[in-house]
Amino acid sequence: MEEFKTVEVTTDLLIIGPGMAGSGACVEGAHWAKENGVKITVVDKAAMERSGAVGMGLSAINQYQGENSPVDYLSYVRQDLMGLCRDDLVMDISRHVNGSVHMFEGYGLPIWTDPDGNYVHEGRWQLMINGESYKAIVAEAGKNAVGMDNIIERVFVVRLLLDKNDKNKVAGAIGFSVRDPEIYVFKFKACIVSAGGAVHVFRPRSTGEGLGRAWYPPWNAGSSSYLTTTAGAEMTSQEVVFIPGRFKDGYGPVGAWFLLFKAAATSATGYNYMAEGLAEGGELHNWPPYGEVKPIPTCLRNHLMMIEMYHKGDGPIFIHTDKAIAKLAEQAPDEKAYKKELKKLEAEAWEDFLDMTISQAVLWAAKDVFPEEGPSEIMPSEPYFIGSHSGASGAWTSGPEDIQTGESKSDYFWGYNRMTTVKGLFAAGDGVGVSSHKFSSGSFTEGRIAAKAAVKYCVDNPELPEVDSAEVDKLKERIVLPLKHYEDHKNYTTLGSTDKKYDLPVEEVNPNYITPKMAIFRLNKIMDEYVAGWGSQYNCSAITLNIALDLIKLLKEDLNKLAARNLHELMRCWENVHRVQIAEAHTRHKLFREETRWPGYYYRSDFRKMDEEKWGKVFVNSVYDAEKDEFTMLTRPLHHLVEIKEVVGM
Amino acid sequence: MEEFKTVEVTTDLLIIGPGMAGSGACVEGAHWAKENGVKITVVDKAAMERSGAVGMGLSAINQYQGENSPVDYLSYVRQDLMGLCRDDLVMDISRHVNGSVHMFEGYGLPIWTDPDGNYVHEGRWQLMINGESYKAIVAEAGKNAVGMDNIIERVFVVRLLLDKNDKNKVAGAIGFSVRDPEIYVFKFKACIVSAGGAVHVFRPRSTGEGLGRAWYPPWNAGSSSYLTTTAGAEMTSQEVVFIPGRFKDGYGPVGAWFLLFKAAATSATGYNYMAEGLAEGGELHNWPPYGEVKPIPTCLRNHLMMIEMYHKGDGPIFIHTDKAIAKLAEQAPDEKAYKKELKKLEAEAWEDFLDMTISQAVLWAAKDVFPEEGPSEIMPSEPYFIGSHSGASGAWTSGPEDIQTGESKSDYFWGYNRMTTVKGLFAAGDGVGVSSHKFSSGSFTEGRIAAKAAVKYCVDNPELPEVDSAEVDKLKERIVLPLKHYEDHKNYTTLGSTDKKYDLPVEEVNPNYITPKMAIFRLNKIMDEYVAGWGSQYNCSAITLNIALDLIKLLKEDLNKLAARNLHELMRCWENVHRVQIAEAHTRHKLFREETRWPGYYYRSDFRKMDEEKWGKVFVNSVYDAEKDEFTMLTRPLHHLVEIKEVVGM
Amino acid sequence: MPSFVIDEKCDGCKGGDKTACMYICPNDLMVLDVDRMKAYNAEPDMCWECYNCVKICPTQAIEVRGYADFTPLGASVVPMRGSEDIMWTVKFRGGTIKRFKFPIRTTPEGEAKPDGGFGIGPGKLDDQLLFTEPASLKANQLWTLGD
Amino acid sequence: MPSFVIDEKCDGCKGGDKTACMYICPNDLMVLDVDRMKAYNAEPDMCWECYNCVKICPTQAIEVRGYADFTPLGASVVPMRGSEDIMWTVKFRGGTIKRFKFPIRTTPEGEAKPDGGFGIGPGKLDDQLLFTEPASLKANQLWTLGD
Ligand SMILES: Cc1cc2c(cc1C)N(S(=O)(=O)O)[C@@H]1C(=O)NC(=O)N=C1N2C[C@H](O)[C@H](O)[C@H](O)COP(=O)(O)OP(=O)(O)OC[C@H]1O[C@@H](n2cnc3c(N)ncnc32)[C@H](O)[C@@H]1O
Ligand SMILES: Cc1cc2c(cc1C)N(S(=O)(=O)O)[C@@H]1C(=O)NC(=O)N=C1N2C[C@H](O)[C@H](O)[C@H](O)COP(=O)(O)OP(=O)(O)OC[C@H]1O[C@@H](n2cnc3c(N)ncnc32)[C@H](O)[C@@H]1O
Ligand SMILES: Nc1ncnc2c1ncn2[C@@H]1O[C@H](COP(=O)(O)O)[C@@H](O)[C@H]1O
Ligand SMILES: Nc1ncnc2c1ncn2[C@@H]1O[C@H](COP(=O)(O)O)[C@@H](O)[C@H]1O
Ligand SMILES: Nc1ncnc2c1ncn2[C@@H]1O[C@H](COP(=O)(O)O)[C@@H](O)[C@H]1O
Ligand code: SF4
Ligand code: SF4
Ligand code: SF4
Ligand code: SF4
Ligand code: NA
Repeated sequence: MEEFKTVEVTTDLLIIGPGMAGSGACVEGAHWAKENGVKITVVDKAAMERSGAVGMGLSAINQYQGENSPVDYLSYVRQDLMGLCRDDLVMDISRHVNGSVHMFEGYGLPIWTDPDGNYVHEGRWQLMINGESYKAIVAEAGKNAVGMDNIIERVFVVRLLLDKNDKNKVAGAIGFSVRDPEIYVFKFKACIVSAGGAVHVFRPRSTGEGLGRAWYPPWNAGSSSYLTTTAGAEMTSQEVVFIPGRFKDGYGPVGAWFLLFKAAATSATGYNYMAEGLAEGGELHNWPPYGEVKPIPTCLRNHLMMIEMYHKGDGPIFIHTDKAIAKLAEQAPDEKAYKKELKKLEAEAWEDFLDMTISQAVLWAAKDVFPEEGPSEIMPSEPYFIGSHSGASGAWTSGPEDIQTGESKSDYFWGYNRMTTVKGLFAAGDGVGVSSHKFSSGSFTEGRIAAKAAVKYCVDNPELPEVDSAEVDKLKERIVLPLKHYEDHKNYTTLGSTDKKYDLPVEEVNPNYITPKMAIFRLNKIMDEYVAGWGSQYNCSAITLNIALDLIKLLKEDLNKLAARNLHELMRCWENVHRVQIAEAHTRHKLFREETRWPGYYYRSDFRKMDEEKWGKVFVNSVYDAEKDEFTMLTRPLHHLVEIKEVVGM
Repeated sequence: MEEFKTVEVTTDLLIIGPGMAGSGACVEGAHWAKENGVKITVVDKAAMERSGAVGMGLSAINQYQGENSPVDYLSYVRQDLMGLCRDDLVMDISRHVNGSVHMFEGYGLPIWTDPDGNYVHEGRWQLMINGESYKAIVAEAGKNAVGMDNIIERVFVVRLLLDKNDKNKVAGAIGFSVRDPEIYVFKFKACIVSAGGAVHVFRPRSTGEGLGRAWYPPWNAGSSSYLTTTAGAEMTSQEVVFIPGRFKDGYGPVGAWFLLFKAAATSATGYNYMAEGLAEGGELHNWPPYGEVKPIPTCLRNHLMMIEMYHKGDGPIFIHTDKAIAKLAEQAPDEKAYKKELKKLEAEAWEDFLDMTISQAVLWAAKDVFPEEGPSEIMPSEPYFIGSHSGASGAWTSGPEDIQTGESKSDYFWGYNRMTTVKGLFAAGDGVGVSSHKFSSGSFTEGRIAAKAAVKYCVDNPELPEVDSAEVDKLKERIVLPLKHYEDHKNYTTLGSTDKKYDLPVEEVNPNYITPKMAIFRLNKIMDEYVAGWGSQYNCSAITLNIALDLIKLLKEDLNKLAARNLHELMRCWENVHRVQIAEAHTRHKLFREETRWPGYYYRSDFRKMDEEKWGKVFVNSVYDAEKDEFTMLTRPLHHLVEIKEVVGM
Repeated sequence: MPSFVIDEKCDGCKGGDKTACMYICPNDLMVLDVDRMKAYNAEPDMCWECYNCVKICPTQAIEVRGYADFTPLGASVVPMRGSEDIMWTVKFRGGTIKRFKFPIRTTPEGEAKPDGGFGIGPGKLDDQLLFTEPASLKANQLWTLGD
Repeated sequence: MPSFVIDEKCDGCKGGDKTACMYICPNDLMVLDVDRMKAYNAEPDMCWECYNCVKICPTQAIEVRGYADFTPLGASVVPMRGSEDIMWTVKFRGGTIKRFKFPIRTTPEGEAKPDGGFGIGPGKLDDQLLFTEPASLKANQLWTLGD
């Protein structure tokens, strides 16, 4: 095994993960940092230009307020999350987000405009963009703000370090380079964790080469959650995954189809399950008050699909792209205009995929699918952890001081906006829970909010905390263990003992270790079968969740026997350690909340209904004690800061 | 690409696949062959000593008549298959099977006996054995009968050849060696196809290293069905798969647990679904008359599990091994006897797995499971094609002349017992449809029956048919195409162009070809999602089945682009071609039969009930025209040869 | 599926110490075989088909073949990314070809100003204003509870 | 999981032209690396864990590690197959060890007589009797419809 060198980086504020939120933190943080003599460093496991969930591009900005008030946005988010969101966080993002979007435009992002120069809306809150370079453009602004010298790429952050003298204060972080044998030790006053959500915790629907094709990118492995959780930060709503309904197999997004093109979806035999579900006596009225008005909450849209597929056996679900296009084009005044409109719509339909889910375009081409000629199948995906979209998992953070009531303030505010319950540890984007529906623009905005507060924290707390060097030494050894473990044991069997021309990730059989690929399969199978993955039609119960916890315990023990053949695989090992942590937290949260609140995301088959009385006014939170490897479950109260009179949806 | 040499083998009778049925054919055929100057040759893709489904061993002989009459056995089989079996075939095997079992004992197979020297029965029809070497012993008898000189191992038979002058007569077979670059061309008067059933047509529940762990062995790829189908033989009941309920993940068998140890299975919360299903008003009474008496048909046992798991959400299903063992041991007169009995039962429990599903023993050990201490999970598997067990797919063959009524004879008898509708083409074991529940002993017996008839056919038809040499040349080229295709294109991309130390089956990305591994994944996904695999809770409808047919069509086109890197992969390519054929036949059969007759094997969600009126008295058959690549669907009448007054079950 | 490298076209980025495809892949999949100076995708089943390597390769040596475990063969989707636009050529399995061109950015590469052109506002470290506000909001003031 | 070969123990079957493990594997998984004269399982994910290679290996060089994608590490199940019995050693993850011994056959290897000791009966090529019948049936005659 190669000798590892240690690289020490001392800074004031470390931004961990310059995706959308982290780029916002760069842009905003750099300004306040410069004004206040604070040093910012940024670390990314990949190249910032295309890292994170927006690496491929996006075709829409999903949060833009326009002329709407933050209360309107809140009405939409609260409804979508079946009542449970943090009003302060949601409205905080909402009031700032227009500014971020206008800045994107300034950076060079093409936002669609109509002949009058107004933004083209996909829906009430969504703007259409030519977003192929969305991340590259936004990252560029971030890079220009903090300067390339302060950005460290291809370093995977494994864990946070606590202050030797105050275990409730963050003091550093440790990681490794995936390019050179180097351990990175960061020392700082504050950090922002904006390392995205998690995918491949649950079994994806594909099995072979297509395993990497999930809706959410395979490179986001739950690091936000792992880093904050293992530092002891209180986490919230880890049970609230996001399950998008997507074009089958390619996971092409549906937003533009439903909102812009106004396509209808039906069961296989043509039942318009959304319209019927909303109609008097329809299924949605079993989920009052959230199901009863438009827009139908995301989980309930899934729920309606699942009823058709699983209960009625009337799958697959079709999205009628052909009819939608025909209806729009029909509005053209004459044949020539009609043809032109058709061409335009066709290009828009393809761009929607080419900008953010190219695989779906590849699949259309490969199956000779022409969206204007026939429908396509849509399908609920496997569960993801993405607090910025229509899920709610993430850290429990302080909100803004001014958006509080007397009551809420003691529960939701502790000095620094978006600071977790650990001092100096901030979070943003997918890293923050129960402030969903921020999407790319809101995540960027939240990164900005967090960065400003973190700089203030650095100013208020000028002393550099002390990291525990014994702890660092222990972690250094632990981090490279998979490489050592491999070297120590590979000669035991015939295959591992031979130098191969290509250092290919071929599965080896060795009784002494487990490869990261097998570890992820093992996790996926547990989660799918016992924790309500697609393979169990999103059903679980206390019995299955407890079986999962038993199996996760064994898996966690075996993670000590992970083997890495090179630095790339070392990253895969640690990604899986991160995934297993969020998997366990998620399982415990699901077990704790004894109701079914988000049907279509998961069902507790032993508690099939929403229980407003007992669970309608509380968040499920948890705190993890890394030393004892123990979770403490608790609830936090829901405070309504404003009364919603009408849901302003779409 | 290496030059291929052609090896020509001329014989009278070729036995294709010396598994249980083929070994029986060797033993019986050798006798009649010698008496009549007929030459027998045997070909196996593997080593006969451990080839086929019994390669690992078995712990029970599942068909032994003992003192029961063939009519009793028929009563059991007819009931288990929800009414649809060929009385003539079932009773034919039944009347001979005792003899085969006694011969096994003579060969050296240890059959358990009680202190009085009587066989120990697992259930009414099943005998307990020490079956680690079952196949080796039986194969030895077969080898000794025909002589090693007449046995060709490691040759994979790809396809049968028809008589140049009579397209309804078999004349030869073509295959290749998986050891040397050799094409084998067999010329003969008759052949027996006994090449087993099919697995990995549907998606297995595992995804990683454990993909090979199915209940049915990964090396049986549907060759029986492919060879007979593509020769134009009429096939029957290709819709009737077998889905065993098995110990979860390891696929350990349940027979001994249910019958010998008398274990009970319940839902997660303890509902005894079998007892309750049988009780007055229970679910089984919705499936009269088959559900109403014991033994509960295999599909209905699954159906009851599925209701608990999928409808009630009360999974997993537990088999209470601990309680079963305790109850048996309790019968001991004193403490000492109790302890001894417990030790004996423990050893028997482990032997059950160690004799035939060692993986389940490995899994128990790895999870620290002690069957005497707690329950285990059981689970319905993915669907398999195995006409010899509790499925019914296979060739439509002539029955015996003497077990017929006047009515049945014109439909069920055409001269030679177990001859298919193609002259000279015989089948046995998994190769023959609607004569289920023959298992290892019955398959061996059926091989004997077929061999005797085939020798008679050779005697009656002494002229060697003529194979079409143009056809042979075409097939020779086609067979090696995957190797050529690989060589022609591998240099296009970077990975394929480099010599690797190990010629490992690493997935390559090349736009010009598809590897066998990806082809199998593609097939598995189609079948699972649209043709009622576990991933769709065994549901399908005309809509999903038609989607599957569209996708299978594309897959079939792409099979022309399969790539093989070596002879081993060439076998994988052809195995998959074989699998795709049975997949398509199966899909068409399911589509044709518009009812749900075997709930627990599959559900037509658009026809949820059994339709005795329309489908209760017919077999669904099909004939494939290889030249046109077209299926013709038809029905054949069910004739009852005897009236069953009472089901003699267990 | 996943991305693949066309042997003849890849020049290993002329032996620079980091190749373009290795630089950009967000999932760290691309590896350079230094003996042959050819890149390859070392873990195709973790490829997202994000096309970043395809778009960045200076020699157009990388393409994508749809995930073979569920994508029929024969189609291709090929981008050509310029400084302002991207042009896509979609070749269907059946032979149909379609081309689409979309803008990608309105500013020259490298020139995204962090303030987006809105300048620095009146905010203080203690208040709720972000540094470009209220200008960037195109509103006079920032909303707060009670507004 | 699947079977694996212990490097130190495998002698490549002393260079014979066909190794025992390649000979026996029903799924054709075992391959000999002729440079090193060591065998390996070339396609572990198609291994059935049938243990045939394990049982046949003359040097006890092959073991099985339960499929890693669902089997926790640390256990082993090891057979020792003689001419009459097989002895199994089951090592649990938690350390418990259990041994079981079962008979495998009652005749010497190679000596299975096709007629099973029942001799040749009176059957004709035209009738329904199999060649050992009725003796092997331990009955006087073969059943037929109407009996
Ligand atoms: C995957 C995806 C996402 C979206 C969409 C389609 C698709 C296919 N759609 S649609 O659904 O509606 O179709 C969107 C859309 O059109 N419009 C929109 O506004 N948002 C959409 N999203 C949501 C947004 O993308 C999402 O809200 C934001 O990206 C969230 O931002 P953020 O929380 O910053 O996460 P990130 O993924 O951008 O960044 C993560 C960063 O962390 C790094 N990282 C991760 N782990 C690390 C570690 N251990 N060490 C060091 N670095 C480490 C990453 O490299 C990255 O820099
Ligand atoms: C897999 C399995 C099967 C069983 C069981 C447990 C398990 C885990 N159980 S329990 O469920 O109850 O647990 C049984 C049991 O205990 N008792 C019993 O009697 N039967 C059981 N079966 C069923 C029997 O095994 C089955 O009925 C018979 O084996 C059927 O015999 P046959 O139809 O001859 O198939 P085969 O698999 O034995 O032989 C196939 C042969 O064909 C060869 N072959 C295949 N394709 C070929 C090709 N293309 N070219 C050349 N050769 C080519 C094979 O190599 C082999 O020789
Ligand atoms: N049927 C729908 N009704 C209301 N909003 C939708 C619908 N489909 C998608 N959206 C919204 O459109 C945006 C993008 O959706 P998606 O493509 O599903 O991620 C998100 O804000 C979704 O909540
Ligand atoms: N619960 C049961 N009731 C009746 N027969 C069973 C039961 N379980 C298994 N069998 C029979 O036992 C034999 C072996 O079963 P299996 O292990 O399921 O393949 C077969 O003949 C089965 O039909
Ligand atoms: N089971 C297998 N899996 C992968 N490759 C194999 C297998 N069996 C043989 N091969 C390869 O096939 C080629 C020819 O094999 P052989 O003729 O058996 O030496 C060699 O390159 C072997 O490495
Ligand atoms: S970017 Fe293109 S040319 Fe450069 S190494 Fe990669 S594939 Fe080769
Ligand atoms: S397409 Fe994207 S994920 Fe795949 S290799 Fe290229 S850059 Fe990496
Ligand atoms: S049988 Fe054993 S000794 Fe012989 S080659 Fe195989 S592993 Fe090596
Ligand atoms: S255990 Fe069986 S399937 Fe696996 S390599 Fe050995 S012989 Fe082959
Ligand atoms: Na046994």
